[in-house]
Amino acid sequence: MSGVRADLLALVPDLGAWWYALALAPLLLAAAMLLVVGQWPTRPGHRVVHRTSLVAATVSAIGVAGVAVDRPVVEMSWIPSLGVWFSLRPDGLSVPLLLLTAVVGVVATALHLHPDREVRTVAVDLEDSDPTAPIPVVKGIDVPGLATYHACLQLVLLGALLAFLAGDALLFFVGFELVLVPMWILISRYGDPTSDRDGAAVRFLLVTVVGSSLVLLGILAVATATGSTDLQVWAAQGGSALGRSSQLAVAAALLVGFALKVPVFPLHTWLPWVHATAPTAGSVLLAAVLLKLGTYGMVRLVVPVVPEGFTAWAPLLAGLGVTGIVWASLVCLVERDLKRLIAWSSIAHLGFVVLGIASGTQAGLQAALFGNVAHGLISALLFVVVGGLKHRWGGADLSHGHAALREVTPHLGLALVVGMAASSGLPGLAGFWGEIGSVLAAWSPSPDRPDGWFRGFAVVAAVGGALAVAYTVRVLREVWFGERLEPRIPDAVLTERTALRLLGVLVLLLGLVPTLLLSITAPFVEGVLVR
Amino acid sequence: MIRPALPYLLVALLAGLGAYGILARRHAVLVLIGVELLLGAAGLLLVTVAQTGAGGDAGPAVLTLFVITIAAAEVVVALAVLLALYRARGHVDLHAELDDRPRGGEVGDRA
Amino acid sequence: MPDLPDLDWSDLQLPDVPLPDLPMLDLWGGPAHWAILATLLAALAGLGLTGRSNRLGAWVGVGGALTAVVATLWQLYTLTQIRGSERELGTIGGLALGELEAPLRLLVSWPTALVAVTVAAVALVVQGYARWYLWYDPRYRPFAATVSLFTAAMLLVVHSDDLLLTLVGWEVMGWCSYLLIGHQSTRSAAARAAGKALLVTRTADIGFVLGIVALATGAGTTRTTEVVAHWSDVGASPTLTTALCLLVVGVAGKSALFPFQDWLPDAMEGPTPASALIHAATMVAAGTVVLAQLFDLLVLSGTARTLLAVLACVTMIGAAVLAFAQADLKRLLAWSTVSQVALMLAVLAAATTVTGPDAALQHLVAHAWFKALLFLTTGWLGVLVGGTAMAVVTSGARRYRVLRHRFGWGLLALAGVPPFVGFFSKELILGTAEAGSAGAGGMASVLVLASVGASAPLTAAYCMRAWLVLNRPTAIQGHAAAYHPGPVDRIDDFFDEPQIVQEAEGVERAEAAISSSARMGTSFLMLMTVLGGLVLLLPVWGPQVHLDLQLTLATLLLMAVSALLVRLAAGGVRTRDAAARIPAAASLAAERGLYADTAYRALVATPVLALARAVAWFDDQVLDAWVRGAGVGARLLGRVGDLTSPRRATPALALVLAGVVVLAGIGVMVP
Amino acid sequence: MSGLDVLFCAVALVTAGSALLSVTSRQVLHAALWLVVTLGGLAGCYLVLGAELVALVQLLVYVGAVVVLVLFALMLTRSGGVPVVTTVPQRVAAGLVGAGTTVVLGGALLSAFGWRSVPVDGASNEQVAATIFGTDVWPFELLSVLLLIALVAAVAVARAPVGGQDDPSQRPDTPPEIEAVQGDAS
Repeated sequence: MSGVRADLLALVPDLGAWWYALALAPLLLAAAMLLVVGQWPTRPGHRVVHRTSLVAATVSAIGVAGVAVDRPVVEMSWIPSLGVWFSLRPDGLSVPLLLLTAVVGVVATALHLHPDREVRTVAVDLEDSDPTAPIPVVKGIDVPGLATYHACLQLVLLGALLAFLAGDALLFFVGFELVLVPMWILISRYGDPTSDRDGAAVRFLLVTVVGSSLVLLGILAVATATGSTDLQVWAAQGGSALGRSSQLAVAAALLVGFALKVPVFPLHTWLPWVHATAPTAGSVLLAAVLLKLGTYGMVRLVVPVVPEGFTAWAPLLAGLGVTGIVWASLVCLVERDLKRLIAWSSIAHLGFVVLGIASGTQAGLQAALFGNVAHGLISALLFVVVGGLKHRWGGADLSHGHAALREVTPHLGLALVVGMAASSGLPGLAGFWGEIGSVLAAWSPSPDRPDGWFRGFAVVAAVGGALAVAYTVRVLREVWFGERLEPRIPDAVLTERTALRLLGVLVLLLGLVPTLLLSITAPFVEGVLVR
Repeated sequence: MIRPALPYLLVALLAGLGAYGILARRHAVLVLIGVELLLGAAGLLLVTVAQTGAGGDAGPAVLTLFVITIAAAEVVVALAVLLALYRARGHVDLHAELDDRPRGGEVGDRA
Repeated sequence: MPDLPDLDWSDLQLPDVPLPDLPMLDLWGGPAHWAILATLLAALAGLGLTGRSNRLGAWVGVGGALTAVVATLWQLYTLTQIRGSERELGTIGGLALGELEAPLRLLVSWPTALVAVTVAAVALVVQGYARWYLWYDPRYRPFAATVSLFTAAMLLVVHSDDLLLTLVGWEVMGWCSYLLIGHQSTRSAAARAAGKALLVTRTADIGFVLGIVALATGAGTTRTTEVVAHWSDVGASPTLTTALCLLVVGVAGKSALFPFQDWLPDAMEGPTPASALIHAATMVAAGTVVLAQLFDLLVLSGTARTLLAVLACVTMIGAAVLAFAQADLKRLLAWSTVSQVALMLAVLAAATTVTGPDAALQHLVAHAWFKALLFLTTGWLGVLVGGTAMAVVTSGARRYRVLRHRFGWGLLALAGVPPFVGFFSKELILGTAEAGSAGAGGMASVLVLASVGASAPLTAAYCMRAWLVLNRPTAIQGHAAAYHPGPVDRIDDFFDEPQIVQEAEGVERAEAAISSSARMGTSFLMLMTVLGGLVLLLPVWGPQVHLDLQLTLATLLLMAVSALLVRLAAGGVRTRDAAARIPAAASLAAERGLYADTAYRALVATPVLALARAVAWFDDQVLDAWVRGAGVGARLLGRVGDLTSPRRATPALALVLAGVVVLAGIGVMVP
Repeated sequence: MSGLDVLFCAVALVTAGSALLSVTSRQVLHAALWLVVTLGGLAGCYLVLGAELVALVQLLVYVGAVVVLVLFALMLTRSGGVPVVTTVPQRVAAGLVGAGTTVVLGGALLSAFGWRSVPVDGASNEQVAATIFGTDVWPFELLSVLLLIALVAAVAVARAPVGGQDDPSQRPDTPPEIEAVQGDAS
């Protein structure tokens, strides 16, 4: 793999730190421009806004790809009195997530924002439903506030990239927080008007703010103990600057903070609300990027920094993770709202990730990092499908009669099948390796973990895997199978098809050749766990 | 030779009286008088420092001049606001109810 | 009975034939790679690249299967050129999992290579057949692609030398079966059967996954040969027993052993080519392949063997009995598959290190030939007469002479009558079980021997029943001929688009006509039910068994008696259906699989759903409370502050200033 | 105790006493006038401390301008009807806060500077002038701008229509008390 990287390095131009400018500046510029333009009395047309945003995201994605290959390091003194550096330092842990953010960012900006529309009353059963006229093909139209919407998307991407790139704890936190407000605007202003979008937005804000204040607390504690905010320094010291009890406290604060973001059972209740409300692109970004900030934070700020504290909490964390798997999968069996259902399945998948992290072995961490990226792609795919369906159906309630997807919208149907199969851990698609790796790691955790407990967790996780298939079967049977053709809905439009293909190919690629990703993360994992 | 403690005591006294004046008065202009006393205390503090502890540095004295000037500007604006207030309300009583909305019930009603 | 001498199997085996030296081509990868990749790529291309052209889809599907056949045949030849007759291959490179080695390698040996050829050949026949069978199906292309994927997965399992790769193929097959069974997705019965198949097998797979995980982590590697070596060194241990029992549970799910048996007959909702593929060579047989790979561990654990033997024997006998009572020819064949697969697994439970597991694989190969033949022929008949219920297919083999031999040979092979392939494999099984019960096999072997002995006449009985019904003389001989004059039509231009043939022949004729390649495929299978015996006699199969001729004769005798009894029972019935003698209640229960479906629902589905509702309620009402509580609490606090805060300026200012003074005081006091 | 100290004590007593009266007097006009005395006393303090320039400016700006403004404001707002002092609890609270301020400030200053005598060595007027027109010339100029702005703003604020709306038809109804007052005036 290093050979491949060398080859790639020879291919890309040697821009050094300018890659960062390419990756970050378009987002910042586009956001500022759209925010300004959105306030003008004569608003620009939706095409201009959409294309500007898409171009910015694409250019940024190219920049991110360059960063991923070239991996330049930037170190600038930022707040000298506090010893805080503006340092960007991508490594094996962050590169996959950076690429994920870039890809998902392009997808999210490409999707059209659907205007608020009246809810169509869908008859409960076939007799009452008049054959309705086909809904016009879903295309972007002039939605009020479109420019602000795209600016928010750009800001979310910018914040996420910054957090993943940061080599300094404070910079990480800045990125972590930067995402918050634009996301809140996306939910509260552009969310589904038929649901309680203020409530969902407040939930999101409340939970993430509580989480990030705990994270800030932990960061400050470690920073005062070590006298530095450099993550490399933190990892190198490995918690030697803190005593056992303070390690426990710091680990608890950080873990709870990140667990709220991930989310880990029992702090997960906000996610289904938010997902059910957020616009499609918001859901995509939330699932694929924002939740990753939580797991990334765990791996970056907890595992290497306060190893002793993490070891002490690991069994509890793993237990909560597997409880979340089974819990969320069970709820999926009875959930009526398709979008909420997908959100629940996200919780289950992140349970596997948390289990892998908690196992404390290389295999577990590798599986967790793999599962992290895989979940990002899969949930993005699923939310593109389900968001489109929700718009077409006028609601995501499964109890209304819908036309069978396989009959009326083969493209969306196929994407749904692929997404659900991947999410239920079908080998050959990306979801499998993370899940099986986590179970493998949980069965033989690192020697300082109670292995009896962890074996129990592995069994529960395996049961959760079977439950995932159960709800997959349920979903496919309710929306994919069947013979109903009415009410007819239009199939995926070009942007959706392209986005679905892109994500589908990536899911398949990671599933068939998992070594691509594992070899990127392997050096980092070795560095963390082998001392 | 002078004991700086004396001006400092006067500073503390003036500041306390100013605070009392701000809090104990209802008439807005009288409240403003309390504010003037506080400003006077600040000026005296600066001058004392300038004359006894600054080692001949002109900075504190200049600062006092600035404070006096700014205070004058402030008084002008404040009195204008008072006039506007008077015209809107008919009185300048600071002890009156702030507004006559019904209490409670409209803050944070959203769940 | 005179005392007959035992016969050594090796005496019957064919001599080594010197093969000509073919040039070994220096190509990328090994034949196993090509076989797996060709089918995999055919699947991907079939889904993504064929556009709207059925013809292209058919070429891709058939081409993939054909490449796989050629590659596996070439692999057979290369094995003769390799010392030790084993060949190792890498795949995508090892997974970087730190402490755990996961090299993801393939291993080819003689038995697996032969199984691979069988799988590829059956897949090829099925692909050709499906092109005809689903001629008018708008979803032919996804079907062909799924069949390709299915084949790739099975080939992967067969060749795998890595537990993870085995699991990959294993799960992919489960999903492919889901898609194939649910192919006619507009029918709710198909949707239900598909979901049931996936759920039941995946539930059992919990055991499979955990078993694999336990074995792999214990050995520190996922490579099968090293896992086997590690645990063989360790010897019998509780962990090993647990892991193997879990594996057996997983295998029981995929191979439809009791108590997971009920998904397989329901899977008849899928199109016939899919049934043929699932039953003959792929999914249900995968368990046999996996356990054969782990055979050296299985013999170490008496508990796991006994568990496997009990499950297999119950299933073997029960399924054979149920097969006899089915009112649908396809369901009869399905239950017979359940019984036959249980037979394969029973051998694995009965075998010892002396005999080795090869008898199971030999039966797998034999079963693949005749079961594929029977299914495809039944599907053919189904198209001709419009259904596969017993009442509909009555006299089918008489009305369509072309089917007569196909059915006849297939049923004879299934019953195990010499010289058909089923006879040889069944003899091997008997021999293995006997050797086990006489040797170190213990209880499990005795149980298996008894069950195999009992199942042979039962198998003969339902084969006889089916044959009697199919071969009933028609009341009016000319009736069928009037409806479908002459022998069955043939479509020679196989890859023509349907519309052309329709115009030429008319829709009815076109539907009834079979394509030459489908016909050729079944002919090939028919041939193999006879010649397959020769495959089983190849000198490459593993350790030897002795044949007890007395046992053989006794079995044959029992079979003859039971067949005779069935003939007698069928005597007075108009349709010549011996099962008509069974009481209606029993017959109904048998058709419903002894209400196993109801039991699944009552024992698993209902409690799980109830639990799910409880969980959802608890989540909404209790866990979410802290979020809601935060909102309510903040509002209450705000209201309290609102009430207590002064509504006048001066007191408020007093509070503020007092606060400032206090703060300043603190600042002064604490320097 | 030096002579300067005695002098300062005298001036300080006058200042403090008048300050006390200015915050306690019940007559609004008296309070304003006592403020004049206080500010004048402060100017005296500055003189005693040797800061002649500051003392002059204090006299000019405060006693000359600010107090006049205050008096005008008092007249314009017709203080007659408004009670001057608050309730007793409020006054007690105010007294506590005031005392607290004095204690904290006085304690802090005394503990910082002690009771010893020091020579008076402030900057000379030349130095002050050099600083104002040299080093700090830009802030000084800015101050003049600030004063200008304050002047204009005061006019704008004082003349702005009630409720801050320009359109007379949009104004809320005039409160009855104001009408009464205006009627009184006319």
